Amino acid sequence: MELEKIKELVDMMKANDLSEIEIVDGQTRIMLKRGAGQQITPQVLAMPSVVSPSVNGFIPNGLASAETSPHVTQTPSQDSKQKKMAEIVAPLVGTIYMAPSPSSDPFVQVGDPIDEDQVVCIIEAMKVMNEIKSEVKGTIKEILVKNGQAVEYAQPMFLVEPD
Amino acid sequence: MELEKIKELVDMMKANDLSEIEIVDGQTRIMLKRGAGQQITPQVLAMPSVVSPSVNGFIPNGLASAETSPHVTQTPSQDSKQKKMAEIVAPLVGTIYMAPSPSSDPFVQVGDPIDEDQVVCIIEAMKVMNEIKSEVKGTIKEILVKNGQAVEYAQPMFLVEPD
Amino acid sequence: MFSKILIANRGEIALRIIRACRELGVQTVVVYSEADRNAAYLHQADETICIGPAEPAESYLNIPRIISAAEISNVEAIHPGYGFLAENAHFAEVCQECKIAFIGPSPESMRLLGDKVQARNLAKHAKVQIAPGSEGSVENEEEAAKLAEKIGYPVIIKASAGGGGRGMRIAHNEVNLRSAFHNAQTEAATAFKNSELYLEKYLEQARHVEVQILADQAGNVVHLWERDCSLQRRHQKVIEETPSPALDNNLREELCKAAVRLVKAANYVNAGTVEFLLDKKMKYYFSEVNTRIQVEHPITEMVTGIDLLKWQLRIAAGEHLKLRQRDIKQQGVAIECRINAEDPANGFQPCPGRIERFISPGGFGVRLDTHAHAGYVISPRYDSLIGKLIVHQKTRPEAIACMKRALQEFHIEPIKTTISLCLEILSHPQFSKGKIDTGFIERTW
Amino acid sequence: MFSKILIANRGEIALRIIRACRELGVQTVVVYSEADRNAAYLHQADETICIGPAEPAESYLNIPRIISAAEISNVEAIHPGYGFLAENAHFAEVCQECKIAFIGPSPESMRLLGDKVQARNLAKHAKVQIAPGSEGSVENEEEAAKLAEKIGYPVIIKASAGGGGRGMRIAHNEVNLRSAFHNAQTEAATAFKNSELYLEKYLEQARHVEVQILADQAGNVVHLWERDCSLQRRHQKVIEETPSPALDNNLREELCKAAVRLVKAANYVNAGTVEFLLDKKMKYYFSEVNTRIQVEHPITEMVTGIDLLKWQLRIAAGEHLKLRQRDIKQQGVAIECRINAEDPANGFQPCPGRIERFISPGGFGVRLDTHAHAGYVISPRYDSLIGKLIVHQKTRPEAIACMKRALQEFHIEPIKTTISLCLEILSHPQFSKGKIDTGFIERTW
Repeated sequence: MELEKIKELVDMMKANDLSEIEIVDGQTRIMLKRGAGQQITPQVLAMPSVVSPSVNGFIPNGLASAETSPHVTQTPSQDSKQKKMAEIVAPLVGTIYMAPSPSSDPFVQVGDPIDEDQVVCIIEAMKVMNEIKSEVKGTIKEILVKNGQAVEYAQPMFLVEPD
Repeated sequence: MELEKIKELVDMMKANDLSEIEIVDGQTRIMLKRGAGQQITPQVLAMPSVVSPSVNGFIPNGLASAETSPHVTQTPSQDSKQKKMAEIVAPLVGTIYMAPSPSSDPFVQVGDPIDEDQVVCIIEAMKVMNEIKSEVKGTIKEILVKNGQAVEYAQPMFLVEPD
Repeated sequence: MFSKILIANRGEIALRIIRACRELGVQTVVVYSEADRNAAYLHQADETICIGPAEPAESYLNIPRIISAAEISNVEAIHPGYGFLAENAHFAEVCQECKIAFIGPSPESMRLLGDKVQARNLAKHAKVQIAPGSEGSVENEEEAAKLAEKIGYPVIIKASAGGGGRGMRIAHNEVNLRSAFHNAQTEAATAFKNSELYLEKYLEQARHVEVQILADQAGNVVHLWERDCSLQRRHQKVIEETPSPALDNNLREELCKAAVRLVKAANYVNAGTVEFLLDKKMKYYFSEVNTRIQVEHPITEMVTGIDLLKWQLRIAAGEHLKLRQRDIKQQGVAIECRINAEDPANGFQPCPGRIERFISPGGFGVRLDTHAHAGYVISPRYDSLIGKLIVHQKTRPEAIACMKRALQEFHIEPIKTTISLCLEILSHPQFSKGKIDTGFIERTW
Repeated sequence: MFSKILIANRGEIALRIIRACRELGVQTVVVYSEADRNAAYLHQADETICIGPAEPAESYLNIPRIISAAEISNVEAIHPGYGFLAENAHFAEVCQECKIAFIGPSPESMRLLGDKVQARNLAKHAKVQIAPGSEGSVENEEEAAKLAEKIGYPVIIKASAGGGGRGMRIAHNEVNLRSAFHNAQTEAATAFKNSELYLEKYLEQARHVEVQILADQAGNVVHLWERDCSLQRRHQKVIEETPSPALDNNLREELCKAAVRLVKAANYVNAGTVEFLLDKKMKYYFSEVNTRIQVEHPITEMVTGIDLLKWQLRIAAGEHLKLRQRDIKQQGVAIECRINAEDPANGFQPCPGRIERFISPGGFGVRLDTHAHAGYVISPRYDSLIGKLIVHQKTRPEAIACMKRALQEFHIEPIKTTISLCLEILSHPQFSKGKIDTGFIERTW
């Protein structure tokens, strides 16, 4: 799906007073809405994906669809227009620690390559230290949390560019 | 998915006042909507009319637009697919009488030709008998009220096929 | 009791009357203009009759159309609500002639109390204090200037037939007075077709305190204590509460008894309100009588447990008051906030339009009187009141806390409302202390 | 008073607790599952924490996640609401260990009263009548059959650890009893991991009457009179009212005093409810104690004017009861209808989905406790209660009339609700007469 095509579609909508377009073609789905007070929402530009994608943090109105503990999730982040990003999200509520001890180096830093099953942080819940492992192989692109901060369930912690 | 095809569909929609198209063909699905998200509202299939037409009885959600006493109104009645009909509506609340006195013949009957300014019924309000005149010239096609019945403001009373 | 009545009003008060009727087993016929055709409250009526287009003059203010609707629907009585025809003595008279009971006072007492000069004289007679001012009407500028000199500035000029702030002018000196007199006269002539004016001492930083009355056809009169309506913006009430934080029990008793004396002197029947102004020295002066149910009646209902609308119907149907004065107690504190579709950030411009999101407050101590809901379209044709939020709690601090949380829960989108203003007022230290007057809002916001 | 608490619940009761906290100036942290992420009531909290996916076991029933949320948000106390962990003594214990106040009774009295056999013995001790039945648990079919013969059929078999109708069987003869015993045992073992059963005389056409209690940490106990919850469908309450139309004043006093004796014997603290069954001859028998706030608590609040949620918080914070028994009066009559998203015409199937149109009732005497609104999506994951409609009027006929008109005003579309069923019940002559029992709905609809 080239952006050019979408632009043309949008122009067509405007010129012809269309309020909605949806095109599904195999793996590709384009949905455009216009007017009636609603903004144009080019919501899902989803690509085929290895990991079961969920929409945490981007849940539209209505019910959350993710019902299983989502650990890694694809995200259409603004910072990643080119390459698709994966998120590592908190699997439980608690306090996050970025290093095994106050004096140690952090588990991971931006730019680090990570493997599946590599520990990326610790979440303390009820005095128990839970090691959180990545479920994706790739490179840490962004760290979204700070050492000692509280995190809630499914809160994004790391952006990873998958290999 | 050729844009050309979509363009053609859109033109077709515009030309024929379609509000929605959905095409499913194997893996491909195209859905197009037009016009402010609302349903098809063939509200006004109005013909040129001598009297200011209003939309009584067919007011969509929201505010009534008719603010002046509407006497005759164009109507897309089901009974008149071929020819457009005009309605004579009640200009005031009261009791309707179809004849000048209980023993007289009714002012008009179905099939009668009527002239502008011809009395079609009487509406009694606060003991005053108000003669109601047609504002349209044509033929009485249907009488929608019964002698002695109460009518409210803007209630359709007669369907007239205008000349 | 009546078996069927007509409601000659719209919006929240029409719904309020429907509610009372349903609970009493009285059938309702509700008239409406084309602008209200799709309003949900109409579904609560047993019958509805469209009486005209949106303009009030051709619908809610049109006596022949309303009477005609009453005749074809064969009702025994008409409830006028507030506003529109509620204080129109001629309408009450027409009802009488048509043998339809008017749910309100007689045309005679409406006329008597509607004329402010006559009402002042009546009050004097009933030994109710009135503000120093003209005996009757004031003929000309000269007379006005002489009188003003005598009673002292500032003075207020009012139209005898007045109401709603029209034909009203405040003057702080003689130059002021002369031009004000002329303007008020012109305005009164235009608005009320009656240019008669009178003059009173103007009370600065006064409180507006009013007493609710019920009077039956047998001459029994009770009061239901007072309401404090000092929070006003341009003579429009914004927040009301009861009991008044300004009164002690002696003054409260005295005020309420004065109100009873006055309505007895007017041979008044049905629900009514006697308004007083209270000056900085806690001296009270009769202001006027409202010969109808008031917008803010719910706060009285909350603290007394008495349904005023039901009593209006019962009294009009000839029932005697079964309420004894000593059994009518003020229990706890009630506050009402008027929710208007107006933008406080933009000069209180009306904000008509469709309500997309409507999340209403609820829970313990909260009452909401509204005809609005998600999907309701606010007409630009009528007043901007879209709801009244009322709370009832044991103490004033609890009532304020409850109102604040209720206002915070109340979401109406996308139209602007006075919810934000009400929240600011409730959070103001002067309000917590109960130290407010009719000029407070305009001085502060 | 606490400065910040966590609310470990969802929906209308979470909102009810938020309301009480806001009015008391207590900050709230509300935990939620992903299914509730977009619920509007969360906007009323000072903080919200997502604790897990929709399944209760991974969110609202997950003790470690809730405690962890309490720790990171640094709250002083947890309110469990009703359902979920509200009667879980282990949860109360974990709170205690973590130095977080549990807003409810101690784990010990929860355990004691949660075990139905122990509770029966306690009641006997406190001289509160219990239905004839087994002394302790019943070991096997033989013992059950012998006992049933002695006390007479019908009998009811219940799980000691039971609740919500599970592990419960009624037997009308010995053949019945033997199979019922076996089934109940299996069910109890599965549901409660405890197969202990006991046996009682089954009361036919009984009424369910319960007494509201408040007890502080200093041992002061007051009752707030009774609630009649006889209108049930499959052990689920549908309509509740207070006062009970079945009781005279002597019996009412006796019942309430018995309830106070019982909770005193259990060293009970905070709000609780003692449930009784009342047989056709107006003899009452202790049934069980609910160690939490009840769904139907608002009707008690309406007639007493006492905010139960606020008292739960005050008691947990160590305040003493300032309420004197003689000052707690039942004023008027209150009725509650539970509005469930269920289709009465279709076997009461749950009707989850998006609410498109939501027009709520209001006005004098009406209280609505709901977290729903137009645009709210009812999750299929949780119970179907979407609101509680409560009315308060001077007399029972007035309360019934008020509830009917309020139900008629209540429009929820397109999902189906129990509004229609409630209207039918309220219009039934047996209900007007107050002559109903726990089997009435199932016999009639």
